[in-house]
Amino acid sequence: MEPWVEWTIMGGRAAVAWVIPLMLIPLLVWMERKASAYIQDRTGPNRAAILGLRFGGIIHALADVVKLIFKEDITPARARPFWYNLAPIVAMTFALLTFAALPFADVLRVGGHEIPLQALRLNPGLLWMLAIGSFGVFGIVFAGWGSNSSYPLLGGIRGSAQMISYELSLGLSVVGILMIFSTIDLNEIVRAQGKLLFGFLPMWGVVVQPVAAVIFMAAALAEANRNPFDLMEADSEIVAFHLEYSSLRFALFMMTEYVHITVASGLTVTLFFGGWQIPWLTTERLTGSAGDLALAVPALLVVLGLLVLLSLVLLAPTRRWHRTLQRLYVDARRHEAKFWTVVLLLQAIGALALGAYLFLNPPGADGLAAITAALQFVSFMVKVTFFGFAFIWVRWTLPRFRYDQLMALGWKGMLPLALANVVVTGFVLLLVGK
Amino acid sequence: MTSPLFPRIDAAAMASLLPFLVFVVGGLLVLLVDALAGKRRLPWAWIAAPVPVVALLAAAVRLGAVSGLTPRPTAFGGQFVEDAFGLYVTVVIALATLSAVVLSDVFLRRMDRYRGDYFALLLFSAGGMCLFSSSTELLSLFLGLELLSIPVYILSGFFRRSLESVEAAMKYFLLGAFSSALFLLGGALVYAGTGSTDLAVALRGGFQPGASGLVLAGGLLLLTGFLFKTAAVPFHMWTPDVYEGAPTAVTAFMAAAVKAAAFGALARALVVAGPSGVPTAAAGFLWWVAVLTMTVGNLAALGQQNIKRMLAYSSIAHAGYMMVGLAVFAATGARELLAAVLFYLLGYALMNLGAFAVVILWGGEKEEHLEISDLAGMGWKSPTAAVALALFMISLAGIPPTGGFFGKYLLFRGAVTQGFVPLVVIAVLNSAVSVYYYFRVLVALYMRPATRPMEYAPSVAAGAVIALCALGVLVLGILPDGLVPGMPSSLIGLVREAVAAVR
Amino acid sequence: MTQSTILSLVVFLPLLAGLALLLVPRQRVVFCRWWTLAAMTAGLVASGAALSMMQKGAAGMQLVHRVPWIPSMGIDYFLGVDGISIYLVLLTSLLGPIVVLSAWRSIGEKVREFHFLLLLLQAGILGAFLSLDLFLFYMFWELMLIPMYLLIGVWGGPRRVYAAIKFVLYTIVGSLLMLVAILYLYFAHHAQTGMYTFDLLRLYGTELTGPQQVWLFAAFALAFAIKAPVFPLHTWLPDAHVEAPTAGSVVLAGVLLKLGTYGFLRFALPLFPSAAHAAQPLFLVLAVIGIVYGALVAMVQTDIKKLVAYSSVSHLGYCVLGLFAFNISGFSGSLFQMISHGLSTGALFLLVGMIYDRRHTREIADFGGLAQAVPWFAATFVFVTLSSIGLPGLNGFVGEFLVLVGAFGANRIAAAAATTGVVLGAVYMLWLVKRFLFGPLVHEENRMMSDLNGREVLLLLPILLFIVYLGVHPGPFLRRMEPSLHATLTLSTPGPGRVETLRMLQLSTGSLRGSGTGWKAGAEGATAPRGASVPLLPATAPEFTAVVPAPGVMDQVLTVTASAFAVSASAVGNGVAR
Amino acid sequence: MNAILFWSCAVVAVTAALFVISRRSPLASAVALAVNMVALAALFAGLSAPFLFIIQLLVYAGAVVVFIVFVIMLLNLGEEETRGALVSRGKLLASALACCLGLALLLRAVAAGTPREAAGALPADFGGIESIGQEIFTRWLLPFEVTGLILLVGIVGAVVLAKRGE
Amino acid sequence: MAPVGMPHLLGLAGVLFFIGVLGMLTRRNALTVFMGLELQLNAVNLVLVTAARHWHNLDGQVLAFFVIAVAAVEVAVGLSILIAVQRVRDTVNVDDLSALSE
Repeated sequence: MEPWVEWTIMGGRAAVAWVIPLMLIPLLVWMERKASAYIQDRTGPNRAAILGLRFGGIIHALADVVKLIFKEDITPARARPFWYNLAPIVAMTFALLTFAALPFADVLRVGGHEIPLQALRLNPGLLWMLAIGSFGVFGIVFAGWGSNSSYPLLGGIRGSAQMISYELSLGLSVVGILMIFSTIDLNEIVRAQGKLLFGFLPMWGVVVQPVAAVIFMAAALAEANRNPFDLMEADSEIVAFHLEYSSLRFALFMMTEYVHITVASGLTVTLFFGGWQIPWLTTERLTGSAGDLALAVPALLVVLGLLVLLSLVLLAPTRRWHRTLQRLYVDARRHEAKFWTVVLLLQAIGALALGAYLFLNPPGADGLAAITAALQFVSFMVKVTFFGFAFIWVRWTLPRFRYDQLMALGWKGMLPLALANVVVTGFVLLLVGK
Repeated sequence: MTSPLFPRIDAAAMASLLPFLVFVVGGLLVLLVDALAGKRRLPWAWIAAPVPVVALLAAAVRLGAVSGLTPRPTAFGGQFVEDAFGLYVTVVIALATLSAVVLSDVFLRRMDRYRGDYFALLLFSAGGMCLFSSSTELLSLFLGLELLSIPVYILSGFFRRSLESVEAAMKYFLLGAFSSALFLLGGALVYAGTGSTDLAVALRGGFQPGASGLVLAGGLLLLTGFLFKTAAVPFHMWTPDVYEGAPTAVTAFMAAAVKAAAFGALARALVVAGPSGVPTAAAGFLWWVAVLTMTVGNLAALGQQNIKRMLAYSSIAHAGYMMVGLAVFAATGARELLAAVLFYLLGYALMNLGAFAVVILWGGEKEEHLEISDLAGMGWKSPTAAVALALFMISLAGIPPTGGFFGKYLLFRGAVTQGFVPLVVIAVLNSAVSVYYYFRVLVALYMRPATRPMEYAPSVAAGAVIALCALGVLVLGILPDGLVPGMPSSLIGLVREAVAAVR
Repeated sequence: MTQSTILSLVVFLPLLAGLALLLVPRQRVVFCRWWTLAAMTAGLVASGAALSMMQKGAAGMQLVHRVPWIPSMGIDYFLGVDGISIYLVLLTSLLGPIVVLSAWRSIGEKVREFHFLLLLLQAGILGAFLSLDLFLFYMFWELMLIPMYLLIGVWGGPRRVYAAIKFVLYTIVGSLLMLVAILYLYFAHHAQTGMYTFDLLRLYGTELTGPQQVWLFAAFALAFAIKAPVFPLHTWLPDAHVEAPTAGSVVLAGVLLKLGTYGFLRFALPLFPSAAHAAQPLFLVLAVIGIVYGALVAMVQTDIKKLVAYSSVSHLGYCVLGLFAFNISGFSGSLFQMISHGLSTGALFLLVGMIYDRRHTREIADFGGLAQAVPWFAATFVFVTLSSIGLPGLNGFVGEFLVLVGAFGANRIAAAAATTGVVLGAVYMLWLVKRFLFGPLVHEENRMMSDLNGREVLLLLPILLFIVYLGVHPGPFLRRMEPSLHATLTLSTPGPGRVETLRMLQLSTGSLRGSGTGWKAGAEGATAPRGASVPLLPATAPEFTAVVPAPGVMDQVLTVTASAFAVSASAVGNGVAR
Repeated sequence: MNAILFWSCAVVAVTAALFVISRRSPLASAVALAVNMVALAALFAGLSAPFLFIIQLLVYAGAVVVFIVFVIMLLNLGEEETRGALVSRGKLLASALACCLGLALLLRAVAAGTPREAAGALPADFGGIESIGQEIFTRWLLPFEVTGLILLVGIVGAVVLAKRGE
Repeated sequence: MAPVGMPHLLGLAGVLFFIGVLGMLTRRNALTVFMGLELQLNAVNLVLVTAARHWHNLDGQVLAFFVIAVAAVEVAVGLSILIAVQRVRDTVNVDDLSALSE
């Protein structure tokens, strides 16, 4: 391969790993607003529009950006400027770096080359995630410190203590996964999850390590400082570590939070929910290298068909909902169902069209590989988005812990549980004779 | 079941680790009971005390098992060597630990900080000492050193409300950690120079002509690390502060056990390095270390008013006497000197433990009375314990018929044989100086009117420790060869055999 | 070998009695006193028995008791006695009950402990005199230290702590260096014979080079010179004497100091004869300085006890002078002087103690005219003083005279200088008597003093008897010590005679067989059969039997010739005093 | 190893180390320490030690420095900055001299010659997690268990010393 | 550029180690002293990893692994002591700790 191609591919990988979490930010913000609105039975933002198009309120994200950029940028007089300015940058940088090790599709084999579809192809990728993830504390600490003000400092201490505490459970819960899959290469872990248990059940992490999955997700919530573990920015109780920030720096912190959500979802998906795996359809089967080439294209079609079906199933309640909205409200929400209908229909049509095209023009091996990768990417993104939504869902459902409850849960509940999980897993593995 | 995860653990290897395992498992059990007990106050010392006893028995049993055995049993690829030498040091450590546990019972109750984790830490530290003194491999040595030291750092600061205690912990920690860093750098350089982490391979081969300077530098740094733990001048600065500030029971443990382990390990390292492994420079260096250690310790002890501080300087001085043995050994390879050091270690441990036991017994409730003048008149108020303390002081001063005297006799005898007469003369003059400050305790005990009342009850347990130590000191001094001539279990025979066993 | 346990009895009787005393409740004060007195008396009887069991005229070691103790080091428990040590043992044992009696009233508190320490001290001293194993000797040598230290420090005068510490430090510096020397000797011996032993009689045979001898002798001599004390090392003595309680002073002056001179005689001189001879001028000079200096300083003292203490320095100077004369007169004079000094100075301290008990002062100025108030006391005091001065017919004279005769044989100038000490001694003692006992009775409180009571008479009486007996009839004593002294003299003289003497001595104790083996062969050493014939003087060695020709005649000659001299000296002294 | 990697890492590491010991603010020192550790981690990566590379990041930079930083915040050590945090000039000079001397001796020992590098190619998976794991769980099992104990001791110690209450 | 070998790496490690020592000697803030300590341990690790590469022998890397673990414990204990000191004395300045000086 030419060097420039190599460099380009490398750059592309990095760009994807960078762009995904960034692009998910507006989506997550929008979901947060809308979900909270629906959960609390209110409209949510929907006024911002471009040329009259409101896109279900998603334009508000853009408006926010504009607002935050043009707001006055204040640096408090007592702040320690170096740390104060460094904090948001550090926070965002490490959040983004963490994502770099996640595989968003299986290794792409085209033209005799192997292109790993992850920004950093690391053997100990999981450890990288943990290592860089723990750097995230710095951002909070610097912010609290740099602000040189009591409440941010308190928020910073609480936040860092919480993150240090839950990192343990997070790391330990992963150990079970490592023991079962015998690797810490993230891509290998995902590949291993393509196998079937008892011949029919995909061997996803959540299936073989249910306890670990629960612990991991809870710890991930805490690591991302999301409710019910959002003590450091618990606005109703104390003031957040980013109290003194405004404008773009504040925006960076907010964005970092959503990047954290993306990273946490990505890791949850990768470790426990099959990563880029499409259930029952391994890379080998999809690309035909498993020997049953005939299966590939029909399988693809099945998948696309399923997507359509999904869209239709989703459409049905939307219609009902639409009617309800029409009856109940006289505000802009009555138009939202229309938007959703359009989105889902477009999805279905696109999928069908692609399926038809592929049926008519069967792709070569390379093409098949590319399509496989694309499908896996979609699968990954769907899962990540779902777990991103789950984070938001949890936030607006559960009440917040008290600080001592939080610490007690971390040290006395989750940590022993995670340890016990490791021990039990070890015994089971010995018994199974693996 | 042969699992690939556990390839090299067999019964023999585990048996050779027995005393170590007893300490460590005992510590874990104590910790477990502590965790399960919650806020309940259990008799921790009596829960912990069986552990050193069992370790002592285990060491004795193994001592019988390994005596005369060739090749020496080693476990874990030679990282752990089980031989009479290590087991002998283990016996000393176990005795010291047992005494420390019993004394802590009295002490912590009085100071109202009676907790289970304290005893677990003591036992862990003892386990580390077993490892430290029975290893010839850099990594095990280092880990033994850390397992030995870290609990002691913590125990030094165990009275965390007391400024002296936490200050002692801080000083001990900083200097101790620095010394382990030096030790580690030394080990790393030796490894860099030879490619092996086994001391025997690395040092023996490393000093061949034409070998890399790395090994020499590394060896000296390793030595420095050892010297820190043995509190030898010029690496002694921490000793007085730490001894004074640490809880008295911990100080007793440090003075007896840590010193025994450190000297055991250093002696073993010197043997394993072999005569060719110790370059002339190092031997000369040790000569000066011995002289300085004795002299500085004794001279500084002269002016001390606090008895713990005085004993701290005295421990430096005694390290100097033992260093005489090691220096002569390093220069000549005469193992007789090592036997003398081993003998001395036991005697030294006994007299120090006894002395600290008396100090604890008289320390008082809640608040300790630790000035030498606080002992005034004790000779008449509490005659039995006073006689014991006087005996320990006489033994420390090296006056017959005590273990302290006979230990010194053995050391000097060995050094004179090897022609180190000037060194012995310096040591002897130092002993003479030391008489002054040890006898000041006698002055306080018997020749000054009492200044404070003794209203607290004596402790049977502490009394037993004192009695045993006193008996031991006397037996070592009067019958070092056993009651029956030629008895195989005579102590001198034992230490000689132990020293001969080191490979 | 027939072992004799009588010496062990002598040594351990006080020790066991002392330990038993610790079991007695401390309130039982009277019982403690009686118990100790009984033990001391029993010890005296045992010593007497030992004397009676000894073979007369034998030079070698007798009544040997030898048991392996630390065989791996060649250390034996090895006791033996000869004509030299038996008298010192007897002196010690004799002073034992006397000391107890002297403390009957004056020690009122911590009685049990006091008597325990007395017994311990007694055991240590006796052990040191009787040990023939250097290691054992060192043990006993150091063992004396602690009880003496405590006796001074606890029951002493106002500056007792200072004095006690000074005493200990002085002694220990010397003795530790001696330990090094002992070890060196031990190894030198091993290097020659391949045998590790501390057996004195074997070590005598060690051949050492000149410098080795000098250094080792220096180390031994330092220890003994401090103990004796020889002139520049004497400064601990006045302090210790003044601060010690009466009993302590008596033991100190009566016995403890003799360990120094005994050490020279038994160890330093015979072990290192060449070095000893080389050091002869030095020690002669020091001895003379000690004699004169002690006397001069004694003269200006205002404290009676201090005066007596300095007189000890002076008297011990004679002992050292006699030793370094290296002839038989010097040796026997020295040994005799040791014994007589023990008696007379002991008695002086007892008397001073009695007066102190009554008046609680020792300042000479506080007294005067006591002869009117306490005539019996005064008479005794004068008597003892005369003995101390060396009045012919009393014990002091014999020793001093023999020493001076010996010294003349060695170095006339030294002897002449030492003779001035005799004069000065008379001066300060008689001046003391004058100020102390005679003259007007200025202080009224002295008038009320009681005279000697029955107990005091009882304890002084034996001493006075011995003072007279030794003075009038020294022959038997001299005859008994002569052979051993002669053997020691031969050993102390470099030359061919050593070997034969040594062989004889070794035969007497079975030392030739060897006991300790040491490092390499501990087991063989432990199992080696030991034993030898009863120590007897071989009939083939007549030169050791009678050295002093016709002792009875000798006595008379001495008495007559010296009487005039002494009387004139006394006259001079009186003249100075007036 | 790669000269560019070495020299860049070396410059960063030494500069950061100098920052660590010269900054007045402990937080600045801590961050410099983290930088130093990352530079060393990069060197480890270049020295065929991928596992240590990641462990260095995870434990040192990720845990140790974070812990230090946390304590800085907990104790609120800001006020300490303003006071002279350095020792007297004389002691500074003496210490620097002593260190230079030590360093010179060490460098001399290094310069006196290093042994020849082992022959042959590096084994496959040298320094990878599997090879290190094999070593640790077979030959170095005892040290591994002891390390566990040491960690336990550390935990107990932290509770004993720093836990509030009682 | 000259080829980079063991001497360079050991030299770098030495420089770092002694910078750490200098920090320990000259700083009074206990935290900074700890950091000096960490610098030293890091330098040791560099030596170990270098030597492991040099001898084609994993022992050095294993050693470095354990050193990292132990260093973490040391930091934990050290900081706990620091916290204890600060609670009693309200300072982390090493030179201010003088209750035990003569």
